[in-house]
Amino acid sequence: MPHKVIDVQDVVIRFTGDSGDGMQLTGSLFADTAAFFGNDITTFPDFPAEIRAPQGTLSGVSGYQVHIGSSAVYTPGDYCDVLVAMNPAALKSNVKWLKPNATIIVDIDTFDEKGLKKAGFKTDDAFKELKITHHNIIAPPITSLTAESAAIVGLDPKSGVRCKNMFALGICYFLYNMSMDHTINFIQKKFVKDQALINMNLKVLKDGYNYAGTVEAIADTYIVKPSKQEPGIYRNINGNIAVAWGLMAASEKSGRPLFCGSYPITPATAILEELALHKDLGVKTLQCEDEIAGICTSIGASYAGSLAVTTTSGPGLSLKSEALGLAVIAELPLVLVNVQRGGPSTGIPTKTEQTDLNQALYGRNGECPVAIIAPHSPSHCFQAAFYAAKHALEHMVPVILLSEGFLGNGSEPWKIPDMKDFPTINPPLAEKLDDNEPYFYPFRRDPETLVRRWALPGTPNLEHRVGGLEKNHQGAVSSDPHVHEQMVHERAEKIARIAHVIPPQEVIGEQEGDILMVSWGGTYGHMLSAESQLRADKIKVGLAHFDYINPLPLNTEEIFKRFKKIIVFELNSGHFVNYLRAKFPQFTYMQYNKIQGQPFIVAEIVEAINKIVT
Amino acid sequence: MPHKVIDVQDVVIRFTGDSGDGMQLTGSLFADTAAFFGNDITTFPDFPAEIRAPQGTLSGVSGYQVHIGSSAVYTPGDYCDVLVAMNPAALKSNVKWLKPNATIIVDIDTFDEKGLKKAGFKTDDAFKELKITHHNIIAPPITSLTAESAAIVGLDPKSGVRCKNMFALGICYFLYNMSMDHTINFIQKKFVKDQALINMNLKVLKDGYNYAGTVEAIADTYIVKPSKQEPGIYRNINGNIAVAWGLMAASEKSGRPLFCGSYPITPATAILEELALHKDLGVKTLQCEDEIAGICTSIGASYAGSLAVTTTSGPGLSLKSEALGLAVIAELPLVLVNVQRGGPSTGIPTKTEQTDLNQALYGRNGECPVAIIAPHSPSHCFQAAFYAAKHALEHMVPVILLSEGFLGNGSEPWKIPDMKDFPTINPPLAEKLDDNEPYFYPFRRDPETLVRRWALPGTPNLEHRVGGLEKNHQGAVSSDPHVHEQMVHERAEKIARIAHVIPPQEVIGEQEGDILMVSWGGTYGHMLSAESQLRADKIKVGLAHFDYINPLPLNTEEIFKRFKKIIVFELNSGHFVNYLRAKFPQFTYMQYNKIQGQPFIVAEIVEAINKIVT
Amino acid sequence: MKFTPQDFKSDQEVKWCPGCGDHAVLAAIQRALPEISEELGYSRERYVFVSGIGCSSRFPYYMKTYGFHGIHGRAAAIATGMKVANPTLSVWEMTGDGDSLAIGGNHLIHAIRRNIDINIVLFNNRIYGLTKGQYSPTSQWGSVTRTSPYGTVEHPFNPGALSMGARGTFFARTLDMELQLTRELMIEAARHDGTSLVEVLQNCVIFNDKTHSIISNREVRADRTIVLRHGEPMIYGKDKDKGLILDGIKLKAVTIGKDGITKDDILVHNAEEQDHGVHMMLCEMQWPEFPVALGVIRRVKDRTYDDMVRDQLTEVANKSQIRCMNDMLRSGDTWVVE
Amino acid sequence: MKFTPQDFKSDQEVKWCPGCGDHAVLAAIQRALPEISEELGYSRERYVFVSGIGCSSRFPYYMKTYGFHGIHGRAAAIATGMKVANPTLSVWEMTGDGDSLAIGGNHLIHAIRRNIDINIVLFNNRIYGLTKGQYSPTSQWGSVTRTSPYGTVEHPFNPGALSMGARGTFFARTLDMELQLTRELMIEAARHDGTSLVEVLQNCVIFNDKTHSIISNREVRADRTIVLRHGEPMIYGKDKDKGLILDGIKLKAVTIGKDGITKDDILVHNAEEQDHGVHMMLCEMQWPEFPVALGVIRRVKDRTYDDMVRDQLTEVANKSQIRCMNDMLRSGDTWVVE
Ligand SMILES: Cc1ncc(C[n+]2csc(CCOP(=O)(O)OP(=O)(O)O)c2C)c(N)n1
Ligand SMILES: Cc1ncc(C[n+]2csc(CCOP(=O)(O)OP(=O)(O)O)c2C)c(N)n1
Ligand code: SF4
Ligand code: SF4
Ligand SMILES: [Mg+2]
Ligand SMILES: [Mg+2]
Repeated sequence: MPHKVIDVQDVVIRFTGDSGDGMQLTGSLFADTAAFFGNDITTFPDFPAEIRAPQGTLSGVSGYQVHIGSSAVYTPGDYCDVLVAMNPAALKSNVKWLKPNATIIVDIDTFDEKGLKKAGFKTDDAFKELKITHHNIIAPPITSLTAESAAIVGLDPKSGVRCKNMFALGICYFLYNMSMDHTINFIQKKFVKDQALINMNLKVLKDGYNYAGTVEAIADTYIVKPSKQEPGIYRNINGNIAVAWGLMAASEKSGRPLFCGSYPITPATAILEELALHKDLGVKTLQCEDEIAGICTSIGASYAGSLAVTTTSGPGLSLKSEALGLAVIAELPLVLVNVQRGGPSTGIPTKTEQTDLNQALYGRNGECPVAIIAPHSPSHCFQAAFYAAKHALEHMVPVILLSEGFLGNGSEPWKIPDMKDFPTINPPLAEKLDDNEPYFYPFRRDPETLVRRWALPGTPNLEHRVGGLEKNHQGAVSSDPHVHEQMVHERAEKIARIAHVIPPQEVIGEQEGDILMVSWGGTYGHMLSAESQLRADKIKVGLAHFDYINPLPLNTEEIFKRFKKIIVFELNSGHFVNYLRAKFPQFTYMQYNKIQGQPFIVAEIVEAINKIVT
Repeated sequence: MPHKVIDVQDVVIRFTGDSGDGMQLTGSLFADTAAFFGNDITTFPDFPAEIRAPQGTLSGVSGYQVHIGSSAVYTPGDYCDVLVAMNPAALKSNVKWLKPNATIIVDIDTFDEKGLKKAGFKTDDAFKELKITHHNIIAPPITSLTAESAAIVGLDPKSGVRCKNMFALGICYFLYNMSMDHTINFIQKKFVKDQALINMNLKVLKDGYNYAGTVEAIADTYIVKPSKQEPGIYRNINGNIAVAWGLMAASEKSGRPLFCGSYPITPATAILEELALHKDLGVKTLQCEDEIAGICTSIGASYAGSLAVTTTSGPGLSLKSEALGLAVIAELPLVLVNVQRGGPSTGIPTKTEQTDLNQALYGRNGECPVAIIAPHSPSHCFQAAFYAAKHALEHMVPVILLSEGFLGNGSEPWKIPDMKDFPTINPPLAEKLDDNEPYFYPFRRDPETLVRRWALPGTPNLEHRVGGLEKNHQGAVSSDPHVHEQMVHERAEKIARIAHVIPPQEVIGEQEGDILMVSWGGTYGHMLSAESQLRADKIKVGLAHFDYINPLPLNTEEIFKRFKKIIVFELNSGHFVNYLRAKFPQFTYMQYNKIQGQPFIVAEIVEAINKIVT
Repeated sequence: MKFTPQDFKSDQEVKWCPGCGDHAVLAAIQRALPEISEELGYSRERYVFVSGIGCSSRFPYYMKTYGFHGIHGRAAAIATGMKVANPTLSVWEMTGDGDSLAIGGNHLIHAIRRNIDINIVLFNNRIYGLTKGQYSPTSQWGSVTRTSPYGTVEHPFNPGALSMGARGTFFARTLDMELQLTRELMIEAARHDGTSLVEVLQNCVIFNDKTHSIISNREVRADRTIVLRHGEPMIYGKDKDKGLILDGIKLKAVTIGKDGITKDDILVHNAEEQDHGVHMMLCEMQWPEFPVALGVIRRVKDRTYDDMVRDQLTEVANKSQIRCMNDMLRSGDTWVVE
Repeated sequence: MKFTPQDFKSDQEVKWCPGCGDHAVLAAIQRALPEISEELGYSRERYVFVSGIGCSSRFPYYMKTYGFHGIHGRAAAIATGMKVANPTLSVWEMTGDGDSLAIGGNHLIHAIRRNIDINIVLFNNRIYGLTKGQYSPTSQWGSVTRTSPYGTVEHPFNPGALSMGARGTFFARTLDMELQLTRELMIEAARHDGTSLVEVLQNCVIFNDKTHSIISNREVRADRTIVLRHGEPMIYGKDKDKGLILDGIKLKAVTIGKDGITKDDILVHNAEEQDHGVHMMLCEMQWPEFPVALGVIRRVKDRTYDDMVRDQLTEVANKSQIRCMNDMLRSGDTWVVE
């Protein structure tokens, strides 16, 4: 009986299994295939803090969610249409993410006594215990089938069984009428030195595909048509890689060599790892003894003339606070990338949150403002990083690029830009001694931007000293009350004036009216989806999603004036809304906050607005 | 001709000279004498960052201002009635603090060509250059007179001349009809091993006194009558010592031994130094390798059952941010004393500011609230420290005691309390395993206060683990979204509930009406003086000066409702006012800010209010 | 009360990767503790296990003792505070090569310098495990890792040498799979008054598999390592025919019976020598020139910080008149208003 | 261009206390720089002086070169970043015993381990000067200071020993008043490729006066210190009659002509010995058992971090096809939408 092929708008698939089951790879192969085919995609890996917790236990479950669509998709999806669960623990911990009529794919071999017990089931019917009734369940004995195949290709069962994720992947490809070419290619490249492994992987992949073709549980298959996309060359990109590349692009456009002093920390490490690869483009990375050395080597490199960068996450941002103050008072360009994770303290390191905004805004001793930019999607990280570097270099300030684990690990297709479409970056390099100055005055400012000049060691006659003590424009240490007051003012005003070179804030949806939804950073996709859904429901709202946190765009106040109610959505206790209360106290703000280490669900945003409307 | 003796209400004397001239000692001897006599006093040392900058230069000038009164004095005084300037540089850098008809005492010997040049004078008439015309000038050749005396007592001139500050002090005692007994006593004790030095100091002191009796410039002398003070035993105390003692008092009242892990930093070092003296009361101090170790050793000591304290200033607070988060999530008692100084970065370390409030409130990654208490006067530091420790111990939270250089170094008379008038402190010590618990659940909470219990290592059967990862009530690591949300909420709410045990906020002056002045911390004296002056000028205002920053007193909102205008005064860019905007956005706030590394001047507060009124 | 290893196992599931060297260390320590408790008279509630962050730093969760899983690099400071606050505790610091030598390097050398009486177990897998495979301060020159795709260009620390440089009083080294030796060294560490540093050469199967196998492989281990014991000659090898001798002012590995070398030429290990020079050389021995030294390399008696703090407290208190706050507040310069 | 010391003096008033040992070091460095410039062909704009916080850390303000007065303890990290970013700079770190051994200890040992080519001058006055007299990690046991009113109870670091423990390639020691020796050592430090650590035993007249005078007093200096020179016998003393010999595996101070000791018994200093053991012993020599070692104690050739980073960059670039961002962005897995 040939299956019916049904067109669907979009589909959410969640791959879950043991940390050793290769779910991250499986998910990304699926995502790549969809992207190559022309679907829009968004992905969201969700893994535990342990490297390999005991097999089969709840704490060892690793997940990867892919949302593919025939038109733009902005989030990895609230709930899933298909759940791949390679063992009982994976099923148990992911059942909460199922849509009402979702398809479930399990390896039934793992649902034996031992497996059920490890996952904490009390009976031998996991499905019943979890109250799974309305779902389609595809339950091949994947482990034993794979073991058999291993024997066929002549591989030992142990290595063979490692390929069982391919079986599940094959089923998924069949289910969505997708081509296996990309995955086949990948396998052939990856195992180029081991033909047996190539054979094995390909066999299991195809076995899965064929199995799906025969099993009764699959009544229909689906197709997600390609989305209409602008012509161009595309690639999948995650936020961490995009940050690395954006910084490299800024280095090219500024002529300043890229230096990154850093210390590994989840979920920011991948930026350092990516930068370390690009020595061919002159990128220098220095893995330091700690975060403080990370920022301090970068400050040194900045003084010496590099585009200096330091990357970290929450606890590391805390550690860098003192030195960040040094960059502020020395007025040196620096990009500090902070990929937020669940806090406080070590917190929940592999989960996402927006709870470092307060720290970014206020977390330093003394009057110590820094510029802050927040990317809003994985691919936007490229642009955000580029502009963070541009502003840092051109305004001689540290800029915090405030990313999120959700963005850093998440991926989406990206139309590769041409570097000629990006502006050049012009740092205010000092080349020679000013006329009439006996020596170089490091803190003499451009009257319009208040930016000081950057005199690089090695330049004759511009010898000068900077440092953490308050100084006057000539660069001499001063504790004069008025010098201090003026310098405090100028350092803040210099950042405020960056507002003159950033784009005005856009409003999506209604341009004026009753309700303005406000948000920032990685919640963009969810906010956007909520806005469309509300629009579909005939509820009119505007959405102002901020990329620029400090300074805010110049038209912010004017936008706020056009709405009766302003409601600020954040994955924290209300950092941005309180910042707005300080900046524009004339408005009344409502707020919606979630602090669960998880992204928003579109439905909860919609509901929050519905509550206000009714 | 006998001098006329005139009664004066209060007088401000400013002792200034080279860092090596002993001005800090001179000033405090004068202050002590006045205090012993029964005057109320407030003092303010104002010294440079250098230890001994080249003699005679502007950067080497050190100052000490004393305000004495026959009724309560709350500030060290805006401007001075008498300026002692031991050299031309001291005169030059302090002329801005003179009252219109002030008396100036100088050592005219130092106004020679060399001295004038070092201080950057261009002519040989320093007074004319500084446009000093209306002032009484007393200008004995102190250096040469002292050198002569040295010869008489048989001391080499070099050691002898070191006593010249005593000459100026003698003049001051004469001028204000004060007894020299206290100073004589002090000298005899201090140099007990060197009779020649005793003789020398006493001789020079009396020489100064006698000189004043004969010199024409002194037409009249003054007397500041003793102020009416409550009966009791008094002593002079500065804020840093008071903090140390307040903590020791809390240790006694809680039965928890005091442990201080710290790292020296201006202007907080004196707290560590003072604590190090009191080994007889069981105080353990550990001077660590850095501020991070300072707080981490304290966290370890707290876990082990001590009243744990760490002391620092701005840059150190920044460094402690990560570990402070650990104390928050582990829910351990800890007092972090931060004595604020001018920032950002190293900034202007010997000057005062209130610019670390933002850092105290928000400077940590993740949702990471801490309690914050700010002392308002040198002697109030005792009580503030005591209660900071009490709340920390009883509520199992870190508390930041946010002091200021102005308070730490400043001093005032203090009526010594009796320890029996202080409450006992009852930390929630766990003594045995709860019934029905298989093991100790470290994060089980008191339903009313949300406080967890403190199980000390060494207690049988209460073995348990704490740490920086999110945990559930049982103490198991958890990344469950709802556990996280609940714990985030409970950690914040636990602090909020401290509001139930703190005193309601008082309002000074008008209890309702047009204008409420709001302030916090070390500006208290200036605000209070401004309030009295405004009252004298028939301008009616209320003053709400906050000691409790987080949580705020429960009646805060109610107070704000009673006034039409609220104006918040701070020595920063507006940290507290923005905090209030976040907490009570329903009110409109005005603000008055000063960031000069200097305390307020009463006159500027009065003027700010006058501007609003008219 | 007599304990068994079981008494030190917490109810928490052990979450290290199957095959990780950490499991063996956990087992060795759980076996050592009953013995230590018996010998030193410690009850279970006196033990505190403190750690930083890293795979190895999860250790405290698996012990049924008091425990503190701290923040990255700060375990030594936290442990120091505990021990000074309550010197009767038996404080154990569990730390990784990243935790204690990268971010925590300073606290480590200061703990050692102060000779605070804590026991430090350094799990040296020459990699950052928890963050998935970046190089650490002990990674060998040229290591290809996630952050050094073209190989590292920096010299690794030798934890033993660093401890000598910081004036350490106790240093020992073991291999994760040498459960018995590890157990023994833990007992030695517990006995020692002062900072005991035990380096465990540990395997990370996932990110740095076989990093130590050039010396630790069963077949070669006896020839490429030497277990030093105080007072015994420095002899090693499968056939006990290899040894160390003095060559001028340096050490030299020799074969007994070759080149006229006899047993008497072999150096006798003096773990109690005050001078750090020789211990330094022993710590630095590297295969193939030398066997890698295991066992207790240095163990010298010295005053401990916690004892001295306590003694000073008592001494000052004994001399003082002041017994309570009321006394103190009224001492010194005061005056009376009536 | 030929420089004079004057060319390295900034217009800023020198604000150290009269009599502070820092003045002499400033003078010695200002005298060394013209020579270094000549020998190594450096122009003035290539020098950068970097410091932390402390009295000694005010140094950069007094030099007419590029300079960075950093934050407390972080000078080594700042200097490392500068040198890696621009290896053509001549980077000098000026630091105190508190700055580099208390808060900055970790950055110091890591700089040394990496062998980054910077010159570190450590002003060791065994006290925190700028904060007015608290003990430091080099304060001698029992020191009475503002934070140790009853005496310290901790062992001081020996900066030389610590540097050996961190696998240092260059360590030298001098006295503040030995202007000529200091000058000479600065030149040696500049010549050395890799991290050069020069410890200056410096006097703080205000808070720790005479801390070194037991060995540095003019009358006893020759007998209580030894200036080591590579390749020369370790002889010292006013009358050049004292020396060091080998005693088993340890050093011993002897008098030539006594107990049958002749000149030939005296050890010859080998600063270029790879092994750290002997240099460690030399660093640790303390009066009265030994003379305190001055001069270049260790100077061994090794790869420097900054060179290796640069070389790796070139090597990788030479092998790569990718020349610019547009190339890079289009490499790897991409697809085309038409
Ligand atoms: C302040 C801070 N920086 C970085 C991290 C990330 N981090 C956690 S563990 C670790 C290194 C672990 O290596 P190691 O100490 O060798 O332990 P292992 O996992 O190898 O046992 C790092 C970099 C962190 N948690 N906190
Ligand atoms: C983060 C931080 N902690 C503490 C201080 C205070 N502080 C400044 S210098 C110093 C110690 C100085 O001692 P040392 O490095 O020996 O220099 P010296 O003054 O003796 O030359 C300290 C503790 C600071 N400025 N910053
Ligand atoms: S990643 Fe390595 S060190 Fe960590 S648990 Fe696994 S094997 Fe052990
Ligand atoms: S305090 Fe000491 S170290 Fe500092 S400048 Fe004065 S003498 Fe030198
Ligand atoms: Mg490791
Ligand atoms: Mg010092």
